[in-house]
Amino acid sequence: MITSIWTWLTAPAQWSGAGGIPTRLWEHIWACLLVLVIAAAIAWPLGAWIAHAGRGRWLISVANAARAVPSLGLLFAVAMWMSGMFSGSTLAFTIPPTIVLVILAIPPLLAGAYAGVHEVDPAVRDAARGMGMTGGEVLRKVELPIALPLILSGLRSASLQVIATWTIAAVLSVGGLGRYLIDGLASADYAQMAGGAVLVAVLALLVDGMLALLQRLVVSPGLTGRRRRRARTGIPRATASRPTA
Amino acid sequence: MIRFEGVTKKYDDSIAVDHLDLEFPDGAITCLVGPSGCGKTTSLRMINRMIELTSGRVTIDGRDIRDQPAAKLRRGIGYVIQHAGLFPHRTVVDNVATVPLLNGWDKRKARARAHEVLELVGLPGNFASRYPAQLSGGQQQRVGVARALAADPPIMLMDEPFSAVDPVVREQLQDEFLKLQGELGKTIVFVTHDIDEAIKLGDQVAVMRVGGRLAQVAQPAALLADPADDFVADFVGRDRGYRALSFADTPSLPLASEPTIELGASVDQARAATSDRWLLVVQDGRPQGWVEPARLTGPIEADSLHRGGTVARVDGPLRASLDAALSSPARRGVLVDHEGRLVGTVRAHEVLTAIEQTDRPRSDDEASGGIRLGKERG
Amino acid sequence: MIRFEGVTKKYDDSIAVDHLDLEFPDGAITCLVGPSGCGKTTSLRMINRMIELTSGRVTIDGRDIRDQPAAKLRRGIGYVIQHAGLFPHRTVVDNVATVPLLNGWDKRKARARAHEVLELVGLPGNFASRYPAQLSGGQQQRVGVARALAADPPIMLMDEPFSAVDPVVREQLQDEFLKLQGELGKTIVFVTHDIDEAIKLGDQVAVMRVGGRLAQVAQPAALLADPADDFVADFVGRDRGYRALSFADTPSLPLASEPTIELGASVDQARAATSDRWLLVVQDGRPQGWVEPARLTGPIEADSLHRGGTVARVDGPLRASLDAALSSPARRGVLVDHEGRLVGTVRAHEVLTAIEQTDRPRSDDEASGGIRLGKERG
Amino acid sequence: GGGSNPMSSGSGGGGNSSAAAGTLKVGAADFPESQLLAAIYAGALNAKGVKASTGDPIGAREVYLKALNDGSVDVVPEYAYSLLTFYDKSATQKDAQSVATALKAKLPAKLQILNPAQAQDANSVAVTKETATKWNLKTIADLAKQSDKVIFGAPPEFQKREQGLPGLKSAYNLAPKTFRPLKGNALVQALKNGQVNAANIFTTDPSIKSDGFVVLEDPKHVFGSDNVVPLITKAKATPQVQQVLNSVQGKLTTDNLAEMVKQVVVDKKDAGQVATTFLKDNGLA
Amino acid sequence: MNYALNHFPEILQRAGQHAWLAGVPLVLGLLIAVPVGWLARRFPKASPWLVGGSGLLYTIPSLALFILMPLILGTRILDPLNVIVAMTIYTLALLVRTVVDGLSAVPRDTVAAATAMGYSPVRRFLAVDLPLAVPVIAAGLRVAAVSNVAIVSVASLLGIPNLGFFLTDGYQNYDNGEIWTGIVSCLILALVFDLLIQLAERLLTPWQRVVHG
Ligand SMILES: Nc1ncnc2c1ncn2[C@@H]1O[C@H](COP(=O)(O)OP(=O)(O)OP(=O)(O)O)[C@@H](O)[C@H]1O
Ligand SMILES: Nc1ncnc2c1ncn2[C@@H]1O[C@H](COP(=O)(O)OP(=O)(O)OP(=O)(O)O)[C@@H](O)[C@H]1O
Ligand SMILES: [Mg+2]
Ligand SMILES: [Mg+2]
Repeated sequence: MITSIWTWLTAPAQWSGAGGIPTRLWEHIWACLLVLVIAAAIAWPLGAWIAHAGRGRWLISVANAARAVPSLGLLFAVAMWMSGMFSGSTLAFTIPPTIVLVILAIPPLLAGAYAGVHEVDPAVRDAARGMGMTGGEVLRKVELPIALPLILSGLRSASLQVIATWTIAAVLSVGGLGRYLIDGLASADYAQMAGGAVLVAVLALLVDGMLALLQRLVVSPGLTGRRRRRARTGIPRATASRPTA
Repeated sequence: MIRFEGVTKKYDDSIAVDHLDLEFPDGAITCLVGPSGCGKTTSLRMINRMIELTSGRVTIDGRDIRDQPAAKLRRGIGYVIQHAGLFPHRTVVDNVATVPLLNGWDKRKARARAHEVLELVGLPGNFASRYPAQLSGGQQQRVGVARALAADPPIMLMDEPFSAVDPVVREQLQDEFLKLQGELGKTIVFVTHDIDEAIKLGDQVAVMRVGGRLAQVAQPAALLADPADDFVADFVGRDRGYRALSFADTPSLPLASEPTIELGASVDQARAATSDRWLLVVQDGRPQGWVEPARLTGPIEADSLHRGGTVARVDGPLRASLDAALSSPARRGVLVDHEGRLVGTVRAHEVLTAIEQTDRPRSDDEASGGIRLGKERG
Repeated sequence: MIRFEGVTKKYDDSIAVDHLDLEFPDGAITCLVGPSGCGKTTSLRMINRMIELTSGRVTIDGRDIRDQPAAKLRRGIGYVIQHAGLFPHRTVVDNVATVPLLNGWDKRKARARAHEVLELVGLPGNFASRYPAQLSGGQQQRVGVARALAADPPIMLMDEPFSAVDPVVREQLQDEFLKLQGELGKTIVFVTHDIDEAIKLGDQVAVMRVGGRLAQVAQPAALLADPADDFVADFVGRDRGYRALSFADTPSLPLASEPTIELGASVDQARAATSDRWLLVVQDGRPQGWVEPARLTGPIEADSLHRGGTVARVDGPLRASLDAALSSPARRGVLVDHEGRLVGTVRAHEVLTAIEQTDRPRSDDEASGGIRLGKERG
Repeated sequence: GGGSNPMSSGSGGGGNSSAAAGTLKVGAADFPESQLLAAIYAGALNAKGVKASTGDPIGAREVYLKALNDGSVDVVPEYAYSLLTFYDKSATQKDAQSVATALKAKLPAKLQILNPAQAQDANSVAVTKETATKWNLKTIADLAKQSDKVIFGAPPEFQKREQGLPGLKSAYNLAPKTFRPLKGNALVQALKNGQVNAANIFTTDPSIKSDGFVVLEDPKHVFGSDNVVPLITKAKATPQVQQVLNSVQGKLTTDNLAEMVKQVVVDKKDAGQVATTFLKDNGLA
Repeated sequence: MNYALNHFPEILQRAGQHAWLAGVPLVLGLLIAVPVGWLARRFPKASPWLVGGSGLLYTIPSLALFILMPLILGTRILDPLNVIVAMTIYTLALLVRTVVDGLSAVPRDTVAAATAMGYSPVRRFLAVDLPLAVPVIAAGLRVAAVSNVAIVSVASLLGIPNLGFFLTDGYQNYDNGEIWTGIVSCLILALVFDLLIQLAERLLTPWQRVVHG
């Protein structure tokens, strides 16, 4: 089996053309990127604002509850609902899954931004205010930088989720690596399916690794364990910010 | 001068501060003490408008604090809190440079200033690039103080700044803080629930009681000598008489000259030096301890010294002189000059007589009179 | 008797305890003090093998602690730590019943025993079914002590058990602890970094220095009177002479009878009562404070009293008597009996004379001699 | 799974390997007609005392044949010509009888087919009326001329099948500009909404009538005549089972099949009910 | 709504199947995660590998895992075991970290006190560490439960019966009622799981109620 996956992966036919791996990979990455950018643009300011202002906390609960929605169902529901909207355009195929994925990516991003800002030590916030920072300055110079680790771990969760769910979105006739799985499934081509599955897993791992690296680069060393004198006491990590697809 | 005029802070269900009238003289440390929940923090935070008062008025140099935007007011007031509240994501130097930067200084100047202030609080330059998590509790507190000092504000608010560190470090921080204040002469409001700390640091101590009311405001000595009521007396605690001696003006004590012997001297030399049971051992004129010549079996070594006696500065408070006399095995208290050189000895009875000659502070004089600035540090 | 023989604990990069020779006499409290990181906790935990020693030997009643399985050894040794370390998921009574249950007692008997011990540490029965989170810090500490006592182990190890509670509660716990030990007579190893606590509680105090070496071991009075070296002298701190008075045997002081006046008396009555500037006010024979008859403008009320003076027990330590005299505005220290009734007054000079008559402890006698058990509690 | 496994109880667990022994598991492909036929087979068998159950639709031929192979299911409704071209890409037989004969020869040893029904359902290429008019389309060959404008919608497996893009390419040189993997109603909707302009639709699909799609002629017979035929594992094909299923086959016509599919797809009737009605009406239950 | 009313027995049956596919892995995952978590605490050097490694499993997309399962296990393609194993892997990915977090959150003093009282290591783990880790573990379990319920529906793409059938079938038939029946059933099932875990947590941690009450 491993050999047939390998054969599939290394066949020259797989590496060119409209159904080739580079194209599919590019489609997948591009779609996920778009989704994440849109979702972050919505979720981050909202989460930070909720934590900062202490209002609208129910939104966090709603977003968390939304994690229980089966992504497959949402994909189908939205696709059907929008089926008549884009007559004659291929947008009809890309818009619904994009919307659904944005909806699915928001909870982890929102939770990350909220928890990050919310968990800033009140004494630190207090000190910042006490030295004469305005609300905006407190948010920009203190809360956000300190929240960064949790914001980024929310991003990691969201990106895993989006990558995984865009794979399933292939049932709606969109491009991306999910095509190999869905098409392979349809024609019982296990080498193709398994090859696709491997590609998606590798992509997910790579993206997660890159974000981990990013986290190392942009998060202040003062906030990470790396430059700590004493071991931090066991604060349970925000187990809540995890993907569900 | 910060002045509270009938300041009250009400919360929905309770009164945190109740008609507080209080003055915080310029260049002096005013300590707010009282049991937990008595409204110390609330009072402090009303000064920089972290908490807005419900009624009454707070003025700084006659100007109502509500006359300017809160953020602007705060930049002119240093604020130090219990756990320092350092920014974990910034290095020590960047923490300290925060207010200068907020005030629009350029980065270089702000950092230079930060280094300056760090030195002031006794943090060597190599700490500057560390992160707060890499510092001990005491070091963090120092950075907290440095950060508040960086913009050189005339007023500093300090909320139990030293309470999170262990007693030894705390004492050290207190001493440094007093020295620093001796140089800087800020107007300081210092909240603590430790009466010893208040007495040690305060030029003026305001004792609050639960319910946010003022129980007594007085100089530390007056507080020890004449607590206004049982609540204050209880709060001030035991050993008031002895502790009050820290504040008694130093009279000139009748000094006796003391025979001495150098460290390393032989048994015979020691026995020849005195007819008393105990003999004081010195080195370069500095007292080292006592020996009993009769019990010596060899030359006088550091190991064989009796070190029970404390040593007092001749210009220091009577408390130290009395303890020197009480602790000395020879019953003669050793007094030294500012360089630690022997000046003479004094007996406990003589110290007592001196104590009785000093005027006791009188409550009714003090309470109405002004605060004498520039605490004598014992 | 616990005995350390050349006990050493090495970590990869450092030595925590260095060739420690020390005896912990039966039925006595031995306090281990020293600066942070000097190896107190390590020493303590080597006794119940929470930490295994690197070299040397620890024996209990002559038997090497490594002769039995660690878990078994531990069940015979009570252990109390700083934050009590209670099991948050078990009720108070179940916390206390833990060791009896581990020892195989049946549930009923274990609980009955737990209730018994809880009473012993002063926790009323209605606390038994609470969870630790429902108790105050002081109450939690009591449960911690009760839990360690439950199996009635002959040995108790206590690691800064009272340091997490506030000073007032701490004092209370210390007093109760001493009373309890007076009844139980356990062999106790008590770690603290607070020298005052060590001096108050210890029958014997062992001072350690950083690097895990023993600096001095002595009775508290001897420690104050004759610290072995500068390190110990520094560590023991200021006011050694004064604090040592806590341990001086109480001689009979020459009491003077003091004219008094009842609270509520009129100005004239007060002026008639004495020719002195100050007059002692009593109620039911209990001293309330001083007044100056000359300055009175109306009947003597609680408000007009001068409360500066402390009050000492006539059978109490000289320290309290001296402070009473020093703090009194009349220069006469007020002494009372065990019920708080006035017995007479004493002057500071008289107290001093009494002090000079008491024998000073002598270092060389003490250090070589055995420990005198049964601390006199002042 | 043990007794507490909820999937081992009830009739929905047809695809489940742990279904009670002796129960005939009727599988189905993932389109309504297949599920309907499965329901009819199972209903008929149950009515005649042979325990049978249906499961969830499994997928395309490639998948359910695997399931049949590993015993996950025992019988599936099949289409004779499609099945033949699955096993023999170069098959040339077109009429029902010779297809059946050829198929019997090509089937793996474990499997057998029962009697083909009269009912036919063929693959086809359909376009909307507007497209047909605009491009003047009659046959698939006409469409091939517009290849560079064709957005072709079909189930994913269509890309690789002989009765699919490969066949269309070799017979008509039809190479669509874009291929859209779509199936079921989504495909119909996409065709209707112009998101694809040609689609692979079954000839029994009710939308051909209701939405007025034009089925393009297939002169080169890429799509053969597909008679419905049960495919069954030999081990399970007892005489009684054969007899029951063959009698069902005898009653299935293209018309009544198309009507039943319409009831399910357009009228949203439950496939099970439609099957029961059919069996009753034809005296099969 | 109509669809749901007409198909009520089928919904119940599929919900049962769904609950089985999502629930069994939850239990299995927990049973495996606890000893793994214990190992990670016991051998701190191995901890990053155990926690990080199990966490990486979560990056494998569900559809991919379902498809790969028969190849790895040698099972039949419609075997629910594939889903059970895959979901157990996901549960494990979430729970190992949670168990480690939970065990780390047990106050050191409490653990030291227990050791000093003469508990053997295993007995201590069961009597002290584990009960005290329950709140954190339960929180992780709730996340895993909700996510399991959502993921299992993907298995319907492969023909494995569960509530996800309503989603695939509903899409095929373009039946909105059916799709929403599937979505809402999944949500309700997730809610039931959530409530059950909360209930279990409450029963296991009587001391917590008291603190907050
Ligand atoms: N935001 C608030 N809402 C309601 N009551 C409050 C609030 N903040 C403080 N209080 C109450 O006001 C009183 C004074 O609080 P404050 O913090 O000033 O006490 P404190 O003297 O600083 O005590 P501590 O020594 O414990 O710090 C307390 O009884 C407290 O409960
Ligand atoms: N597990 C360990 N590994 C390495 N060094 C250790 C370890 N535990 C303790 N130490 C070191 O051993 C020395 C003694 O530690 P110990 O905890 O006994 O000090 P302590 O006197 O109890 O201090 P404190 O008053 O702060 O509790 C310290 O320098 C400490 O850093
Ligand atoms: Mg406060
Ligand atoms: Mg310690």
